[in-house]
Amino acid sequence: MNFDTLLPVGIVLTSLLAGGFIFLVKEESHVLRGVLNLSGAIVKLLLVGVMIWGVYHGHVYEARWMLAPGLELVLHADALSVLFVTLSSVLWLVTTIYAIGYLEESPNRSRFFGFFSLCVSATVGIALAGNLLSFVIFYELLTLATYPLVAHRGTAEATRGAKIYLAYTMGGGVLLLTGAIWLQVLTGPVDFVQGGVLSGSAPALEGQLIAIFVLLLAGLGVKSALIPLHGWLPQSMVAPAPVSALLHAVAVVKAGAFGILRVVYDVYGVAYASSLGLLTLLGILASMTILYGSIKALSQDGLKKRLAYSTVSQVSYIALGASILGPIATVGGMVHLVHQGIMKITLFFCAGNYAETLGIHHVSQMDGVGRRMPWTTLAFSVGALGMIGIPPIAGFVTKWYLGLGAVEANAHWVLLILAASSLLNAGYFLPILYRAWFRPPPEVWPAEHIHAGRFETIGALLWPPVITAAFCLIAGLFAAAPFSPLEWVELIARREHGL
Amino acid sequence: MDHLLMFSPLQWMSVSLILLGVFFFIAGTVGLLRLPDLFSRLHALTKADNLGLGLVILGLLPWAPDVFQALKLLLIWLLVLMAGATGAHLIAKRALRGDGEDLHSS
Amino acid sequence: MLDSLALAVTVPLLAALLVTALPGRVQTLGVIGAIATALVSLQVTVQVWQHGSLRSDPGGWGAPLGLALEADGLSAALLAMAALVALAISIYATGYFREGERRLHFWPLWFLLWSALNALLLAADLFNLYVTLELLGLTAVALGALTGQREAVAANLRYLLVGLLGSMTYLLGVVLLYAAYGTLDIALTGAAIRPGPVASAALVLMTGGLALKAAIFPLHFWLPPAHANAPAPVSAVLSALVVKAAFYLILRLWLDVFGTIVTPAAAGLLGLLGAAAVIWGSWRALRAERLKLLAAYSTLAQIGYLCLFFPLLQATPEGPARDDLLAALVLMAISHGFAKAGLFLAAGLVQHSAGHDRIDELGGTAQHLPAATFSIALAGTALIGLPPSGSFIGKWILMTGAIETGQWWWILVILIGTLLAAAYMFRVLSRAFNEAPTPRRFVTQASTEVPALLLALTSAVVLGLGAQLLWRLMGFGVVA
Amino acid sequence: MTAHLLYGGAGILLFVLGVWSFLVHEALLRKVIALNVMGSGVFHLLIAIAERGSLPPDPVPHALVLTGIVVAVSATALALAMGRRLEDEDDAR
Amino acid sequence: MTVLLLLFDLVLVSTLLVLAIAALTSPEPRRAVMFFIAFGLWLALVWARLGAPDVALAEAAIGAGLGGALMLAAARRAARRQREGKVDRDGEAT
Amino acid sequence: MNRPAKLMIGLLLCLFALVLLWVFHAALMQSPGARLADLAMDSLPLSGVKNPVTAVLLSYRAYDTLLELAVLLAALLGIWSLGAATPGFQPAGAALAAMVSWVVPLLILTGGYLLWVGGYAPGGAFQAGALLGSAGVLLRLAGDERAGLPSERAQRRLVVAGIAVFALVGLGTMVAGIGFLTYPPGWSKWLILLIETAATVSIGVTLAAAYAGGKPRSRASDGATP
Amino acid sequence: MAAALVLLLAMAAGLVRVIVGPSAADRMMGAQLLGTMGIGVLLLLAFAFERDALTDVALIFGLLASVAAVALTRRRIGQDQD
Repeated sequence: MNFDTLLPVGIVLTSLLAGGFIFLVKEESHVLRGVLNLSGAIVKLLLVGVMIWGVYHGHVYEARWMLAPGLELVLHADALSVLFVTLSSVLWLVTTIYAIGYLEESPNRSRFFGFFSLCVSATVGIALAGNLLSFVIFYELLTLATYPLVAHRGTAEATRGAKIYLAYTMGGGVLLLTGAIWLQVLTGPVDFVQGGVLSGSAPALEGQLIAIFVLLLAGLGVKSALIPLHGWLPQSMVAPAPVSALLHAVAVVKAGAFGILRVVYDVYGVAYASSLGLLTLLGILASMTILYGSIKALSQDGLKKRLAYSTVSQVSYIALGASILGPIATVGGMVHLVHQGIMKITLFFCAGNYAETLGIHHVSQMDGVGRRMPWTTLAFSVGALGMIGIPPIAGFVTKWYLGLGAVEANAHWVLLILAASSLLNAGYFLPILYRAWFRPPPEVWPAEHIHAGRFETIGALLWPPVITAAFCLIAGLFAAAPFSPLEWVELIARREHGL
Repeated sequence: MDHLLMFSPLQWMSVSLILLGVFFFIAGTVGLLRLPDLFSRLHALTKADNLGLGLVILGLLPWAPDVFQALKLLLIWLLVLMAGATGAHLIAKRALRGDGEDLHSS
Repeated sequence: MLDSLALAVTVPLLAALLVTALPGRVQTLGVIGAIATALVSLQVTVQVWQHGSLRSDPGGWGAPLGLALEADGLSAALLAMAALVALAISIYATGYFREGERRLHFWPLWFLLWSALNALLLAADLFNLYVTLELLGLTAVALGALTGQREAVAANLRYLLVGLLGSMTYLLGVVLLYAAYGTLDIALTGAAIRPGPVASAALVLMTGGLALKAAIFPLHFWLPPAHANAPAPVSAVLSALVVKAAFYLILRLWLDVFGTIVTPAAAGLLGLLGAAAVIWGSWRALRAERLKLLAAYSTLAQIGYLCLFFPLLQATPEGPARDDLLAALVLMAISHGFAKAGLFLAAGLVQHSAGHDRIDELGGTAQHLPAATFSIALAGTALIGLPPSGSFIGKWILMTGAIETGQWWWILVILIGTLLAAAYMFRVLSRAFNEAPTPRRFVTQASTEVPALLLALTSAVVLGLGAQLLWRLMGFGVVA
Repeated sequence: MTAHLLYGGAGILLFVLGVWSFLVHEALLRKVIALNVMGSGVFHLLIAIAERGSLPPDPVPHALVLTGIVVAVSATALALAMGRRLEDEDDAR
Repeated sequence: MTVLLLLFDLVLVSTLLVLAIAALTSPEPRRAVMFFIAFGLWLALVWARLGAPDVALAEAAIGAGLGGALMLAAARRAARRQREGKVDRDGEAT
Repeated sequence: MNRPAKLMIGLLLCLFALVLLWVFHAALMQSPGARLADLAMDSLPLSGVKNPVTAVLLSYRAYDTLLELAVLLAALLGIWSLGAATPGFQPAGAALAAMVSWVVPLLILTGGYLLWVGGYAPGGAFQAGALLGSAGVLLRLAGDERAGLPSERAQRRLVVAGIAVFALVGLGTMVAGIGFLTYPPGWSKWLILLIETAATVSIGVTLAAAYAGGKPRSRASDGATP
Repeated sequence: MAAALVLLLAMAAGLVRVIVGPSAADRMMGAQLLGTMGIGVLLLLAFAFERDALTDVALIFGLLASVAAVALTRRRIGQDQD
């Protein structure tokens, strides 16, 4: 037991312990709960900082725990995990602040924050999982921890949404489980190794390996909302805004997308997967999802629904990046893991602000909201423009690298997809911006909670989107700086492709 | 059955007693089967089986290995007599009351 | 020289005698007796852990003439589970049976049952097993009818009759074995047994009789009403331990007595029945209207999972793979024991608080009892087989075995069962989410809520993370 | 040999008759009688195999049967008491 | 002698079986119980013949004593319920 | 149950019976191996008793018997948990009373005799206990509601006495270092007799109490039980 | 002595006929007769096999013969008037 083994365990435990204690906190002890929440998040962030530094310098952090013969729980930090860990722990801190403000006065907060912390632990566990078994374990834990969050409000609608969410994720879970076990029977324990572990497999196994890939993809595709497995995502919009933010930007869909990256790069190996023809399958699915999500988003009037379909579409960029052979596309896909996260969380924070402050839930109610809430709307605009791919915001970097990668890999059809998708993105985001900035505000807002006498809204709600919007700008403007997401992803891509 | 011929007089006596007892048993059975009404059947039965058993026990007595065993045999007879009497008494009493609840149904 | 095996049986027996003879101090004696019993049982487990299998001969005559007590890894593991679960239930019972009369009846029967369980797990003699089975059956029935409600008495009467039918059938098998091999000792019979009509008939009779007691589909009909109508701590012990004990016996017989004569077809049949039980039990649990009925049907399904191991064990040659399967089977049984006990205890709290346990009307109730609800959730995790519960690992190895032996069709059963289990558990859990506020404190009555919570937590977390200890206890392969 | 087969066979027949009656009849008393007949069949079988070979007979099965009888009568008493409890409740209705 | 013994055994066994069948098939509860008691006694007789006097003692003591009395009590109740029409002839609740 | 189903069951069971008979025949044909009978007889001198069945019950397989007594206790406790005893019987008439006053002492006497004789001839604790129980039954039938038994408190102590003595003897021999229920040579006869005596009383009381069909009703003077 | 046994058995067979045959209190008497004859058979067996223990069995038969008869005819307090 030295520092190298304790660090990954500590990163998982910070939020787990915080969560455990929060359950026991009395409902009215706001301060204690807040302290627990924030100290957990900050300690975790510090530990992650140490880990980034270490991994950058080639340090290996690994903890192993034997469950049963052949079944090991492994926490292992490589560059890809660090990327996801960083994303989730930064956004956890921000979201926690936001949630504290958002849930003020509402009931059952200890329960909410308890599960919230568990959810982050599971996400971090997914990020740090060093083999397929560990991945599956944390992946299922994530399902368990998010269910109470989706159902949190307790209304009939919330219960129904949660039920649908559960049905999808459980179904996906058993497929993933089957695939993982099958693979383990064929090859022994499946550790994640950069470059993949299957490339030397016997030709006789190819058929089984393809079937396993399909199973794994089906399991992961549910959480990352690949069509036709995306049905739960719009339904779970009933959850409170911080939860939606978490589901869409940090935890659930990202866990699915991250899993796809793990399977393609670190289990099959991108070259071997390509030789089996699996990448084509993935690429087609991803492209269809991108277009389908965008088209559905066009016709949604509910703001959160529109954002949800946008998520369906955007997350598939990550899978799309993975499906194209070549380091540049890899960079494009992986960096979107981060970029989509910060952009989408900004958008959801803003949507939550509109709902909480003014009672706005629909796009059609957003006329003139920019004058009432300029900072929020500004943050929203940054996020939306980034999604469309306007430079210099983060989303542009993604699309640029995806496009370059496609050209490099001679997959020109991807360019078409990108172009069409960007057009559609513009089609559903620009009208919102137009309404918000250029239409006159109505006499009365639908349900104004915080009155005009006060500036915008309360600080805990305002600062998080502003900060994440700033991240979007910084990630785009300083993309080439050391330790920027792009720079880090290039490090990963070099290691994955053995360059 | 040539060993029968080697029996001593005592043996002959006990064999005959036992056979007589058995005969009374048979008579009791036949009586139970044949006699027309409950009370006469009761009568036949008790007499027959008490006497039958008595005779059998009497026939067996000479062969008892010790006095204790012999006493036991007699005790058994006594008990059967008593149980027979009480049982018959109870049945008769119950039947005489004729409430039909217990003994005549089915 | 203390004989820990004999102590594990006599200590609870003496406790039963004490609480029978001194009804005035039943509660104090009960707690002391429970702790003492748990300690002596765990002592056996510790000794097996240290020295491997233990054997002792009460009476000092030794096997064929006398009878023996034996503890190997398998029984030691189950013994430890029984000790911990029963201890938790005992503490819960101090809070649950508060009023005089029923408390007076509960404790003596409870200790007799515990004693029977320990005796059963340690028995190494076929006829001795019959006696322990009957002791277990009678005490279980009497405890199950303790509520005194009509349904409870009727259901448990049926349980009694069916149980007797089962044990008589079992006994007939024992008699046939004795007629042919002239011994009752398990190991000696196992060594002497030869394939033939006698062995096959004994196998069928004994397995059939025990299957009736273990509620293996389609002989399960008596279980749901009996388990659902008993008082909560009793339901817990019935589902978690009593049914498991009968199942343990089937396993024990198949491994140690009939090991050489079991055919793949027989094992496959048991697997098939298990599969039917998984699906039917889960389905009925999903349709159940009452929480405790749901839990009872879920027990059927869980027994079904355990049966699925038989065809795989049969098809796997001796070696690490078979050891893994066996350990996984035990792990699943133990996890389920803890989980089901926790679930029933929590259900008892909910029922006590609401005055009923109809699932559709539990809305506020489930939420007013956060600790109980949390226990249900944790137990649910283990029942569904989600990580990090012990049953997850068990299921993983089960599915591995199914793939390795090429019997992939069992996987479909497992997957469907898992999904159905998730459906019925979350059907209950979703009641915990409504707009009512939770109470201020997490735990409201420590003596009842903490045992439930600890049991559920053990099943859902501790057993999963500590699973390797089981391999060590059972003496399988050195863990690297 | 024939005698053992005769007595043992009787035991088996008793057992099967008991099973039959247990399955076919609903009333508690008849089920209890059926179970007792079943039990007697098994005990009878045990005693039949004990007598196999020369005298004296094997005492082990005899002891087993004694134990079995105690168990059977315990179970019978409990079952009948439970049945009575049910009937009392029905009568009280 | 052996022939006699065999005949003896045959009669013993067949009577036993007849009694068992009578106990199991008679619909009237008290009659069934009485047959059962007779069956128990006969069984004791058979076991005495088979050289198991210990067991015969126990069976006689239990069959005619506690067991018989318990069952007769139950049979009386069952008969009353049958008469009162609470159950039909097979004992199933109406 | 309808007629075809009954017929079906009957046919199946006939088949079952035939198979079992065949199996039994096969079992008899199979070489009986080392029978326990000879072993039991050879060990008889060591067991301290002369009746082999008693030796099996209280020495070779004493542990079985201990659990068997527990079964009996469990049944009684189960019956007690169901509620109060059934109402007693109408007082006996003269003839019955006379018979009972003869038979009950005889039953008890015979019980004692069987207990004593159990060491070297057929008989023993259980038979004796059954006779005591029958005496209780007879008393209850003759109108004594308590079946001649003492108060509930005393009953509770009496019914556990047998197992208690049994288990304590076992623990005693264990603590003495010889092993659970292993009688020291020379003591076995007396220890067995001690256990049997206690067991006889317990069995008798248990059976008689079980016949009452429920918890003993408190006599008017016993005060109120809830 | 075997002859006596056979005779007794013939009677026993007759008894079964009795028990199956008429219906009512005679069945009770039939049972009683059976008990008595059982005692006879036991005693003869004890003699034939030279096993004294069977006399004890017979003794118990005798002792308990009354119990069944009493149990059948007695009534509980509170039931119809005596």
